[in-house]
Amino acid sequence: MGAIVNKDTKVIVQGITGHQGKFHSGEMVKFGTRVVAGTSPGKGGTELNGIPIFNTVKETLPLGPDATMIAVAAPFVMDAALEAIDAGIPTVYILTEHVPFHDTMEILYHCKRKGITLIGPNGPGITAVGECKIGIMPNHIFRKGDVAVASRSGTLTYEIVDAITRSGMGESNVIGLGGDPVVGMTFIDALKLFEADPNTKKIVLVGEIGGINEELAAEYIKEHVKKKVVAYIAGRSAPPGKRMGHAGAIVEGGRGTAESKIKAFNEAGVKVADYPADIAILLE
Amino acid sequence: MGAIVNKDTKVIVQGITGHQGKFHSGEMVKFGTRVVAGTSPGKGGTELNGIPIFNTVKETLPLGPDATMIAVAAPFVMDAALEAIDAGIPTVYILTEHVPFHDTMEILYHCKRKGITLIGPNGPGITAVGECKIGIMPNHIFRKGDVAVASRSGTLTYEIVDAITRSGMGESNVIGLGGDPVVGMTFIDALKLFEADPNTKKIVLVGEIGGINEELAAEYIKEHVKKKVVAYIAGRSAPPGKRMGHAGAIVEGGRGTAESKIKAFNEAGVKVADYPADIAILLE
Amino acid sequence: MPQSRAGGFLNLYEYMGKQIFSKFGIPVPEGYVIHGPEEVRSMDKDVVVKSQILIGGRGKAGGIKFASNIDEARAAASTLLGTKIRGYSVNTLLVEEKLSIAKEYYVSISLNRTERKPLVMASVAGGVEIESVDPKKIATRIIDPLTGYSDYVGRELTGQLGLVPEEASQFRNFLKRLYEVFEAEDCELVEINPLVVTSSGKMVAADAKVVIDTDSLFKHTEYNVTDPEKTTLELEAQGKGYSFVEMDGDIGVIANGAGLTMATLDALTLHRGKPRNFLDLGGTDSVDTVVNAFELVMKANPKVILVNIFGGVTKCDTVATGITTAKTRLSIGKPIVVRLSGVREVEGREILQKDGIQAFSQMMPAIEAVVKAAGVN
Amino acid sequence: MPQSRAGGFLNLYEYMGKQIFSKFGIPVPEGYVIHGPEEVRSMDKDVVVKSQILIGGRGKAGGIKFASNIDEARAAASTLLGTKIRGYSVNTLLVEEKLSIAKEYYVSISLNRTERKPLVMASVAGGVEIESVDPKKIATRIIDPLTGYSDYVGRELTGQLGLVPEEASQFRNFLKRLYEVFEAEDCELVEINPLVVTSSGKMVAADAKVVIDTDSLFKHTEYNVTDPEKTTLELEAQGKGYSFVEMDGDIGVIANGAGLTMATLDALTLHRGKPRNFLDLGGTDSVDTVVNAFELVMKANPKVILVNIFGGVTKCDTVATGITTAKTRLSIGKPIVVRLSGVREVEGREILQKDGIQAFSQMMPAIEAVVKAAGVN
Repeated sequence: MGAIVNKDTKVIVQGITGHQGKFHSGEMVKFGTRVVAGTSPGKGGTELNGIPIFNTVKETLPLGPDATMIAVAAPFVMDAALEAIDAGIPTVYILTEHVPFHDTMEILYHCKRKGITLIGPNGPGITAVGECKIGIMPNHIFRKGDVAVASRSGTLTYEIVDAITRSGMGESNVIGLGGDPVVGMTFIDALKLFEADPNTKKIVLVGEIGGINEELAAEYIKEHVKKKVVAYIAGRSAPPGKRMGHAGAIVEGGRGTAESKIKAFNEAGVKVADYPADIAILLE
Repeated sequence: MGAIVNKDTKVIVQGITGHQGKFHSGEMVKFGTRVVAGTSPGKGGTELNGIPIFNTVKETLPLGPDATMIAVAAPFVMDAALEAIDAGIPTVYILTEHVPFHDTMEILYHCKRKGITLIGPNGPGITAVGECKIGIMPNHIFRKGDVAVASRSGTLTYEIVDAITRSGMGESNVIGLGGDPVVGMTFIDALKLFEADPNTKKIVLVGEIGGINEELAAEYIKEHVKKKVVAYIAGRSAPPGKRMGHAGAIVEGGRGTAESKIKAFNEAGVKVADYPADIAILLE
Repeated sequence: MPQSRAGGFLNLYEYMGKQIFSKFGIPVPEGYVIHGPEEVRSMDKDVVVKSQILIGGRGKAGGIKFASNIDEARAAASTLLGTKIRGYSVNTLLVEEKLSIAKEYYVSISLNRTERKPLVMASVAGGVEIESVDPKKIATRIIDPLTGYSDYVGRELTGQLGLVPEEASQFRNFLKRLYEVFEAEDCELVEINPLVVTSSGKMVAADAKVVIDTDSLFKHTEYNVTDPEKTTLELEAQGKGYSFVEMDGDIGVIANGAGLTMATLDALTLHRGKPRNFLDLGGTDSVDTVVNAFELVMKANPKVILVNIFGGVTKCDTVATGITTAKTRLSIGKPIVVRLSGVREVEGREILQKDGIQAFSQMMPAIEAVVKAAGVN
Repeated sequence: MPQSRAGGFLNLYEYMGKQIFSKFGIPVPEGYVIHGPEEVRSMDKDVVVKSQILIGGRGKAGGIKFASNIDEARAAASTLLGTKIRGYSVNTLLVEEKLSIAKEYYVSISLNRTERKPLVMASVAGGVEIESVDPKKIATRIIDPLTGYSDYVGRELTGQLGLVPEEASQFRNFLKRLYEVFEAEDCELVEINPLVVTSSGKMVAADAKVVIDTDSLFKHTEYNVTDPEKTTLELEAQGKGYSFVEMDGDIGVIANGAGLTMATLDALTLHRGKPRNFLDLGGTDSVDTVVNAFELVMKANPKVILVNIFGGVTKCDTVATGITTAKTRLSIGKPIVVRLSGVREVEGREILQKDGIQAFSQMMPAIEAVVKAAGVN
C-alpha cells in the first residue's frame, strides 16, 4: 500500500480536456491509476481516454473520488482548488505552474482547516509504484521496491529514480513536492509518511538551493527518522543569486545555500551525493 | 466539574476597563472565578478589582488563560476575538451586543478551524455553579444542583434559574447562548455537553421564536439524549412578525414559530412550560 | 415583535439597492430618482415609473406605471406622488428605461440561520414571489463564509438551472458581484427578482431588495432609512434606544430583557390580558431609563401598566425609584402593578408600597393583579 | 540562477511603489516623476531629487540630490539623468518635498518561506540596511493568512517597539494598509525604510520597496517593468518563454527541468567545466522549442554545447530532430554533446549519430565528453 495513494485510490482530473489533462490522464490510466472522472466546464457528458467528463466536481462525488489532479491554467487554479476543497476531496494535487504564491497560500490554509493533503503546485505529482500514479512522472522509470523519494524538482527526480531502478533497486513512493516558494507537502511531511510506511526501507531527498526546508528536514531526521536517508542538492555551483528583498534574507539567517543544506544533512548523518546518479551508490 | 468551565478555569477579560468589563469582572471575582488578567490597550501595568491589566492578550499567555470574556464595544469585537483566537484561548465568550452578524460568522468559523469553543455574542455567559462564572448572570440566583440550563435569553434565564433554586433544586451548568441571528454555541452543542456531564441529571432549554434551533434540538433529543429535558418558549403570543426577506422565509419552511417549536419538543417527549416558573414543576 | 435580538434589519429602497448594485458593477436599468413630476427628464425610450415603498405587490396595487413620452411620465408621476399604496406614502419615484423582457429569473443571497452560513438561491422561475415557486425549480447552495464565493459555485448553479452558456456567464458575474454586496454591505438579504434577460440577451437587475444588518451601521454610516413599518411612537422609542413595539391591547408593559418581556406578554395573553406594547428596559441601572420608559408607555395610553423586573445588573430599588419618580412627574393616575425580584428587591418593594403601588416578588401574582386591574373578568 | 521556480519576482521602482502606497492611503511625500530637467516644477519648499534605479545604496553613490530652488533642482536633474549609478542607467527621477526628519523607523511585510505565512518586521532603528540592525531591536510577527491583519497585531508590535501613543496609532494605520498592499498586489515584499517621523510628528513613507510575484501578473497587467539586472539575451529569452541565465564560462547548456539543468551545471563545475548559461527547455515536446533554444545559446557564443535531456513528456527523438535541425539551420560548427535518456531514447540517439553528433544515454559520460571538448585538461 502506498503511503498516500494506493491501488484503491479513485482519482479525478480537473481540467481534463486541457493540453496537460488530456495527455497525462491517458498516461495515468496506462499506469493503472483508477481515474474515475474528469471535469471540464461545458464538456460534461463527453468522455476522454475512456474517462467520463463532468462539468463540476460536485457531479463526480457519487463516484467517491479520493484525490484530484488539478491541471487547469494558473488563473483558474484557485477556483478549481476551492471547488475540490469544498467538495472535501482528501488529496489535492496541483500540477499547474505559475500559480501566484498568494493563491497557493490561501489554498494551503483552506486545505489545512479541512484536513486535506495538498501536493504542489508545480511539481510532478505522486506515485505509489505498482499501484497509482497521479501526475506527470514518466511511467517507464519505476520498479517496485523499498526506496521512497521526495523531491523539489521534476526531471531531476526522474533522473534519480531512473538511476535507482537501473541499479537493481526499486521505489515504494515518489513524491514531487513542487518548486514554488509556497507548496503544500514539505520534506518533513514526506519524512513522516515514509518513516511510518512499512513498505519503505530507505529514503531519498532531492533538494535545491533557496528556502530552508532542507535544513529543517535535517533537524527532523536527527530527532525522528530511523530509516536510512540520503540526499542530493541541486544548485551548488550557483553564483550567489539576487536576494529577493532584505526581509527574507535576514529571517532565513544566511541559510538557504547549498553549503548550508549539505552541512545540515551531513550533521544529521545524511550522505549527500555529488551527482544525481550517485544516489544509487549511497543507497547500497 | 463544570461541563465547559470549572474551578480551575483561568479567565481573562478583554476590555476590562470598560463599563461592563469593570463591573462584571468584579462580580466574577466575588463569585469565585479565577480571573487571572484583563486587557485594555494602553492600560497595561495597572490593575482593577485585584486583577492585573495588560495591553494585549499575548502578554497574558504566560498566565495560562483557558477562557476569555470579550467585553469591548461592538466595532472592536472582531479584532478582540481574532486576537483571542490567534492566541489559542480554548473558550471565547463574547458578552457584547450589537455585533454585526457577518463579523460573528467570520469569528465563528475561525474558532471552528482552531477547535475553539465560541459562546455568544449577546448572551449572559456561562456558569458552572459553585465553580466558575464567566459573564453577567447575577451571582445570587444559583444553588449547586443537577439541573443544566441552556437559554437564548438573558433575564428570562435568571427568572427560570431563580424558580429552580426557589423550588429547592439546584443547577450544575447554566449557559446563555445569546440572542443574535448567528451565535457560537447552539442548543445541540449544549445538549451534547449536558448529556455527557456526570453532574447533570436534568436539562432545561429556554428558547424563543425565530430560527429553527429549537426544532433541531428536539430532533437531536429524540436520537441522542437520555436525560430528562424540559423547555420554555418565549414569544408564543407574538403576532406574526415581519419576515426578514423571502429567502429566509422559504428556507425555514414555515418553521420558527412558537407553535412549531412546542410541537417539535412535544414530539420529542420534552414538556414545555406555559410560564417560566412552571419549569420547576415540570422538573420534579 | 422583536426576538431577543439587540439590533434589527434595515430594508433599503429599490433605488438605493440599485445604486449599490451599480457601484459593484451589477447591471441595472438606466434610471434616476425624482420627488416631483417636474423632475422627469426628456427621453428617447419608453419608461417605467416606480413608487419607492418598502412593501411587496406594488405593481398589482397600481404603484408602477408605464409611459412612452415625457407628458405621460409626468402624468404618472403626478398620479403616484403623495398617494398611499398598501398603506405606504409615495414620496419618491424611480424613473427607469422600460426593459424588453424575454425571461425573468430569480437570485438571492441570504443568511441561513440553521447553517449559520450564506445561502444562494436561484431560479429560472422569477418575477413572482419565490415562496410560490415549486421548490424543485429552485437551486440552492450554502457558501463557506471563510472561502466566500468562487466561480465553481456559479457553475454548479447555472448547471442545475440549465442556463445556456451566454446566460450562464452573465449569471455567474451577477452572483460574484452580488456576493460582494452581501459581504461588503453586511446584508441579511440581497435579492434580484426579477433578474431580467432582455430580448437582446442581456441580464439586468430589474428590481433590488437589499436588507442590511442594523448592527453593522457603524460601518455604513451612509444609510439613513426610517423603517416605514414603525409607528411614530416606535420611532421615538428607537431614537431613545428602547426596543419597543406597539400592540392592540390595553396593558402597558415594561420589563427587562427581550426574553423576559416576551414571556411577560405571553403570560398576560394566557390570562386573557391584552398587552398594549413590548418595552425592553435593557440592562442599565438608571432612574432616568425607567422614567423615560414610562413616558413612552404613557403616550400609548394604556388602561393599566405592568412592570416586570428580574434584578441583576438592574437593581430593584433603582427601578422602584424610577417608578415613583415617573408617577409623580407624569402625574400617572392609572393603576401600576410591579413585580420586583432579585438584587435589592425588598428595598424596592418598600419604596413602592410607601407610594401606594402594588408590588409583588413573583411574576404570576403580578400578572393576575394587572389583568384584574385591566378589567378582564 | 533561478531555483526550479517557474516564475520570479518583479522589483518595482520607488515611484511606482509610492503610487501604490498612495492608492491604498499610505502617506508618502508630495512629489512627481520627471524624465528631463525641464519638467521640474516651481515650488515653495526644499526638494530631493532621487534617481529611480533598482539597486540599494543610491544615496552613498550620489544618486540622490537636494535642492532649495528650481534652478538647483534642474541642475541636479541634469547631473543625474543619463548617468550610470552602480552600473544602472538613470532615466527617471522622482522629485519630492524634502522631509524634516525627526526619526527613522523600519517596517516590512514579506513571505516567510519556512512558515509559509506573511511576516511583519518592524524596528525603530530604520534608515539603515535591516541586516545591520541588532535583531533584538527588530519586532517580528507571523500573520495567519486566512485571518489576515487585524489591529491587535499592530498593538503587539507597537508595544514591543515602545512607540508613544500618537506614533503607535499612525504606525498601526501604516501596517493595516501595508498588509492590504501585500495582499492585493500579490507582493513578495513590501518595505518602507525609512518610515520617517517628521519634526511635526507625522509618519511618512520616505522610500518604497515593492516586490511583486511575476506569476501574479495576469491579475496586475498594469505593471510593465523590465528587470534591469537581466542581460539583453536574458530578456530575449524571457520574451520567448525560456528560463535562461547567462554565466561566465564557455560550455553552452540546454537541459530540461530547472532541477536537472542545475544538476548539469553542478556536474560540469565539479569536472572543472565552466558553463556559459542556464537554459531550461521546459516540458514541451516540440522541435521548434529545441531549435529556438539553440539559437539563444549560439548568441552567447559558447565553445561547445551540451544537451542533457531526461525524456518523459519531452520525447528524445523530438529533441534529436530539433538538434539536427538547429545544427543545419544555424550552421553550427561547434561540438555538440548530447545525453538522451528516457522515452524514445534509442531512436533519438540514432538520429544524432547519423548526423555525426556524440550521443550518450547517461549523464556522466556526456559531462566528461563535453568538458574534454571544451579543452579542460
